[in-house]
Amino acid sequence: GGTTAAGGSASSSASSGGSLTVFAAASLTATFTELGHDFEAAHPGSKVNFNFGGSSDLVSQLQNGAPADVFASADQANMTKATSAGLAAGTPQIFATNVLEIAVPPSNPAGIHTFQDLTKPGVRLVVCAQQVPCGSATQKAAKAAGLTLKPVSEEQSVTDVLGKVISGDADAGLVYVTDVKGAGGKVSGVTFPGSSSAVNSYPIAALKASKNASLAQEFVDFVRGSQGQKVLGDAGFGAP
Amino acid sequence: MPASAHPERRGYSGLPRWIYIPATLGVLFVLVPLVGMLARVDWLNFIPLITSDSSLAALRLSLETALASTAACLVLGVPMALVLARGPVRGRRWLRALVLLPLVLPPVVGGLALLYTFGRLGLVGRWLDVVGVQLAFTTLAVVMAQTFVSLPFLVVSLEGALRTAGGRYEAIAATLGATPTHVFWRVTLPLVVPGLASGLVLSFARSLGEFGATLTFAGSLEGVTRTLPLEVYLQREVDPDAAVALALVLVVVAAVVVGVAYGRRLAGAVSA
Amino acid sequence: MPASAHPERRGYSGLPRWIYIPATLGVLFVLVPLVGMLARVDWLNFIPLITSDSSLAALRLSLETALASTAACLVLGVPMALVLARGPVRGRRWLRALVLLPLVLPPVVGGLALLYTFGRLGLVGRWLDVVGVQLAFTTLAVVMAQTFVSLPFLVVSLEGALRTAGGRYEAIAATLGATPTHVFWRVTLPLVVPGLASGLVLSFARSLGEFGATLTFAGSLEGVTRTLPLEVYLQREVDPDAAVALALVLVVVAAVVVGVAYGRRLAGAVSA
Amino acid sequence: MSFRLEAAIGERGFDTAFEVHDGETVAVLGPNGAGKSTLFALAAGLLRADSGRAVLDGRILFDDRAWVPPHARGVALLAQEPLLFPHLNVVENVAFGPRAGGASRHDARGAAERWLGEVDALALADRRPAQLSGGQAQRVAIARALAAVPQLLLLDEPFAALDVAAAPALRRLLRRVLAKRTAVIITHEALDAHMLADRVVVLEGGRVVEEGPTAELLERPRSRFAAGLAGLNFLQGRTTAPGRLRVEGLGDVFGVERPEADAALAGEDAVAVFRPADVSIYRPSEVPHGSPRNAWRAIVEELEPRGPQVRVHAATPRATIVADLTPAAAAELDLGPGSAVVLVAKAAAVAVYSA
Amino acid sequence: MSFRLEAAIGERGFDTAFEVHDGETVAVLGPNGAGKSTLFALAAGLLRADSGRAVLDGRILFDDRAWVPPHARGVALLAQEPLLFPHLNVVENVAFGPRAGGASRHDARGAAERWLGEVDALALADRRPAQLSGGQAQRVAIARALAAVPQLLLLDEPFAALDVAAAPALRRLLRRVLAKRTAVIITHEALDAHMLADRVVVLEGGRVVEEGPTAELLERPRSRFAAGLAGLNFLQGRTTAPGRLRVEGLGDVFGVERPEADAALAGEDAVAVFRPADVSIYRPSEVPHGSPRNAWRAIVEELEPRGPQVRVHAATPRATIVADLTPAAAAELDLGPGSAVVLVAKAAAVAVYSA
Ligand SMILES: Nc1ncnc2c1ncn2[C@@H]1O[C@H](COP(=O)(O)OP(=O)(O)OP(=O)(O)O)[C@@H](O)[C@H]1O
Ligand SMILES: Nc1ncnc2c1ncn2[C@@H]1O[C@H](COP(=O)(O)OP(=O)(O)OP(=O)(O)O)[C@@H](O)[C@H]1O
Ligand SMILES: [Mg+2]
Ligand SMILES: [Mg+2]
Repeated sequence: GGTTAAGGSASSSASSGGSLTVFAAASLTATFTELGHDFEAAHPGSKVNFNFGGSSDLVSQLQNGAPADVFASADQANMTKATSAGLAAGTPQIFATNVLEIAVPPSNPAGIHTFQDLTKPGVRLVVCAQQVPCGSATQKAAKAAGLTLKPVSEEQSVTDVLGKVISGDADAGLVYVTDVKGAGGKVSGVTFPGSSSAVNSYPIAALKASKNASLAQEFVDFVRGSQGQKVLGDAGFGAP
Repeated sequence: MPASAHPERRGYSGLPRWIYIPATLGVLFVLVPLVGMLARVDWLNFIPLITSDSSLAALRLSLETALASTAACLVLGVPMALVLARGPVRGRRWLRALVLLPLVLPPVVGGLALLYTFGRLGLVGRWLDVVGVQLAFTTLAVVMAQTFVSLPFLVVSLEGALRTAGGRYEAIAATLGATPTHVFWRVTLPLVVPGLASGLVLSFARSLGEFGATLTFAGSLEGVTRTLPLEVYLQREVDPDAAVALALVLVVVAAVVVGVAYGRRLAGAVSA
Repeated sequence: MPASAHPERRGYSGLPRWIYIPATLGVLFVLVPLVGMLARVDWLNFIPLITSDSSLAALRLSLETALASTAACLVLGVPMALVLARGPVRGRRWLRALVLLPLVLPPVVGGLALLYTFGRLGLVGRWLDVVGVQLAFTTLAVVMAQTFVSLPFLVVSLEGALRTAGGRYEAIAATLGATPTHVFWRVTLPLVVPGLASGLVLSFARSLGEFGATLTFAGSLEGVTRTLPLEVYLQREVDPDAAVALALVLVVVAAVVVGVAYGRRLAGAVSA
Repeated sequence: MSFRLEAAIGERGFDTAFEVHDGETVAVLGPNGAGKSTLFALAAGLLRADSGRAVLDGRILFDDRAWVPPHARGVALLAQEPLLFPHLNVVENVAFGPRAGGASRHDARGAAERWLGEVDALALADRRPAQLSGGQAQRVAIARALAAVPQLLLLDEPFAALDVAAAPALRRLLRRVLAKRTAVIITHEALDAHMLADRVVVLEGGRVVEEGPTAELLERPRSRFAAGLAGLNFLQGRTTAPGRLRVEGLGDVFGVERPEADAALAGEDAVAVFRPADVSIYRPSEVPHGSPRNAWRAIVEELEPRGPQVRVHAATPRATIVADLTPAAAAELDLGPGSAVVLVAKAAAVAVYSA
Repeated sequence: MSFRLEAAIGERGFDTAFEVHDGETVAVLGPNGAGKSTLFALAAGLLRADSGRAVLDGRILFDDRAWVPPHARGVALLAQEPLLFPHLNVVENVAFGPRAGGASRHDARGAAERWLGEVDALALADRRPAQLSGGQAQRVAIARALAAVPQLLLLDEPFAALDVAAAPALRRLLRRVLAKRTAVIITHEALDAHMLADRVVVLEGGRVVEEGPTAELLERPRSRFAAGLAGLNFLQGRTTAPGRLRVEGLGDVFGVERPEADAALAGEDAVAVFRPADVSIYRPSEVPHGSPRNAWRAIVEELEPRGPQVRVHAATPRATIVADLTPAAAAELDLGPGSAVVLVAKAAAVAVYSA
């Protein structure tokens, strides 16, 4: 029965008129899950299924024929891959932005208060690797501040950075504002002025392969609409 | 050997005493992190999470797919192990090396390989697509991904057991008129039950914990392809401690399934 | 049994013919995706990538840490397997269940568990911190993470082999005056060479492919903690096909290491 | 170096007290499943008794509290199967004991080669056990057990699988070697007991049923098993007069008291023992009369060729008695299964003594 | 159901042609490592020959091109070790053959119980092989081989490990069963050959050195091995006159030609064979004169107690000759290793025939 399960969820959506498959970056898990419920409430009879994963994973899957209606990426590079592969219907649109913040353990053992403090000797700093969006943002911020960071680890994702700070093994980490917010009291954030020089944008697009193009577009609009923006804003995301 | 495969209760088991030192260290090395995890979990807060619909759906899916892929490993892996251990010598080393490859492949890459092969545009997938069969992003894809990563575990550990067991009983059975098929079912399989049990436990566990290949090849759709490890991964985006609590559920369930199957039935088959 | 552990070239090996059908299917299931991968790789473009400094550093680190953690598995795992297979019966089932747990733990959660334990604020780590030892972000942490996930593979497969081999030769050796330690080195270990080889191959492979626990516990810094699987993951963010090419390097290197060690030396020790 | 063991294992119905004196060689005989190998496993420490104790040369090997592990007992065991270590070649197998005892590699090899020479297996030194024939493996196993130089040597059917040339040679070797050692040997052959053992212990159903100096026990067996081993006919009954035995179903059996044996008092349990060669067979119509003799009606069960003779098994109401005849005599009598015959044994050939 | 095999395996120095006629039982004898088990493995299909062929009842089992797998040969093998399936209990072990042959569960169990009864092991039916003694396991293995009802039955030392009561009973059972079957039996005991075999084949070093009807071969052995098996002294030489043999180192040996044996022509290779009981021993100073007799100077090597007799091994310049004496005679002569003696054998007791 497995063959029809997912294929069916996409193909049957046209006939039932209510089912959507949204491919979204893993960092959007919390917000999009909430948005999904809201969307279903606003569109009775509709059902939103999410496939969360790394943005690059999702693009690979789409390129290999994954049945999906909407793609929300955590960065523009991956969305560009999707558009150049001709997967998107229309131009992708930015629905949220995010800026970096320094995350430190609540006790702030290394006494980090400015961006400069990150380069103090003995500070165990953890950042994202440059290959991932938060890493390239980190590089931009460091460049803007004219500093060379000496991290003890260049992590694969913000979640990994955050994990090291929460566990106390890192004295500081560079993550997004939303991540600090999402971590509750487990870390404290230290904002720095240069963060605005490296803004990360989140694009979203309905997909060509969608069997339910109108509902897909409605979802895109919903995310970019006021209700969507409120949820995203509450989580700490900036407006597009 | 098999005659006394299970050490007799009253018999002699001469373990050097010092062996308990590294053994205890090893057990502690495994145990302490688990305790460390347990210590971090605030159960009261997490019980709702653990019993949420999505968690239960993921757990169910995990158990079902892990059982299915263990069955697939059994069906494909036992013959592979037999051919490796006893088949014609020519090319055995190459065959073994091939079978080991998925073992070292980072799971995500394994998932990509499956996607390149069974995806809609893949080597095999494009032909399947023609007849209307799509594998990727279905529950079947989860089973395939799990089987792909788990199969070598069964094959390698069973091959070791088969070689240790040797083929003398099979030869005697043949002289009693038993066809190779009869020998296979009535002699070979029962004799390697401990090795087979090990292999099945390994592949069940590997399937249950499988994450990377599943995510890449099957995606992460609730109720269809989002197994518990994927749920844990997503949960970690939200709250790492909650993810740990969820993972513990996986661990407990696995321990129960494995403990019951391995401890009683399989191991008992020989010692009884 | 061991007397004829290795099927004689001229001897009888009665495999049912139909067994080649599932065996072939199994081999194809493993092989075709690998071919699918190979077909995707544009070698000319990727040779510079594969021979880049960061790739080579990652490869070196991977091999070193995988060997180190395999050694750690050997030192801790062989005693654990022995105690499980032959030790006092009481509590054996619980011990076995415990040892199996890391097997089902999604690797990332395993990494978290290690972090919670050996991290600066962890159960053990806070005491280590007092004496100035910090494990996180060191190569040692990589080895620990790999050992944590690989250890059960060695233990489980070796335990199966030990049970299949039984303890009769050990008993005879003891009556000839050999202390348990002498018996361990001169009888038990040589007798389970095939099972030990399987176990080592499994844990080496698992270590080599290890990603989640390493990333979570040890971090990812070129030359220190970024093993090849981590490098593959990063590469994937940029170009999945390049990541596949890099993963193939891992696979080839692993096949060579394993093929040489397993095919010749270890398996040969018994058949020769 | 005396050895004493008392032990019981309920599960196997084993309950035996057993003793070997310093320098003595004891043969343990008994039917299959009597508990002979169990006795050895207990002495060697491969099995734990439910209760009991064993003492070797003043050292307690086990009792209710203590338990000395096998390697520290100074007891070497040649098991019923050769169990050569499959991963070592022949000479390494034999050198295992000396090496374990702390000998240098060179000395151990020297000792191994010496013992291999003794069992005529030096030519096999470099082979793997898998490349040996059954008898070759058995010889190597004997060499391995002897090379261990234990305080107490236990040999479980050492001559099994040996050919007719090797067995006598090894018997002579053991005779030489065991003369200086304290040893126990399990065997199914009276000849082994005769040649090697000072004393014989007969086990049956986990218990000692008979024991004594070898020659005495095999000449005057008091159990059916020992009589069978010595190749003698055996009848049990009660004495009615000196040299006379009432056997149920056969009536009075006439024999002679052996002067050196214990005289049986009237009414006592006693046995009558006689050789198959001393039994003659007649047609029922042709039974001769004369000197005191026993004559029993019987039905021939079976004829067995035995080298130059024929062995006739004949069933009396009480027991099967065997008689050895020349083939000519058997042919003349026209014997076959079912023939009714009379068995005659001269009283002078029947030994009667108390059981 | 005749069977014929010719095969060579270079690695084992095996090169033998072998035949069994329909319904015949052949005993294969030979020293350890002679190739007896190898012969069986070839016939059963557990080993491949370098070259050769085997035919059973007109069917080719193997030749240069064809190769029938073991299960399709109709050849059952009782191996030298019992090798009971450890995961099956005793009755399931014995039922294995019938089940494999397609019998219903019920029928197979019935057959198994019948055969277990025949070998007196029915009481063990529910045990696991690990819970059996050596002899019990051997009996079950015999039952398992017999229950398979093959066209050709191969028994490798079936009586090893059996006790003195069980061995004769099983010998009689096999005598009954084999009378109707085509079978080959490997043994180290002349008695087995006498009782069970129509014909004897002696293997040595992978080759057939002697073969013939059992009684004839064991009474007039032509190989040292067969003579040893029959318990006879054996000298090889060349005839110089009828009944006279020149043996290097011993000079002329006087004997008699057996009327039924092949007369040896002068100058031909021939053998002299005589029983140990027919050899007397004298002090060198006391050698009697009289009827035609042989007298050889010799040095005593060893004395062996053999039940009621003493066996003396004495080395002549040519060969070791054994003599059986009463203990009294041995004591009177004051024999011990190293004693110089003269061995005397009456010519009438020495059989001379062509080799
Ligand atoms: N592992 C076991 N578990 C339970 N019972 C056993 C076990 N091994 C042997 N027995 C039983 O214990 C009894 C004594 O066995 P043991 O091996 O000592 O006999 P044995 O005198 O050596 O006989 P044999 O002459 O056949 O070798 C037998 O009845 C046997 O079936
Ligand atoms: N697997 C093997 N590889 C090489 N040589 C072997 C192998 N097995 C046996 N041999 C050799 O082949 C010869 C014949 O062995 P086989 O087992 O046939 O002797 P056998 O006549 O059965 O002796 P026994 O009376 O001791 O059982 C021996 O020299 C033996 O060492
Ligand atoms: Mg025994
Ligand atoms: Mg043999």
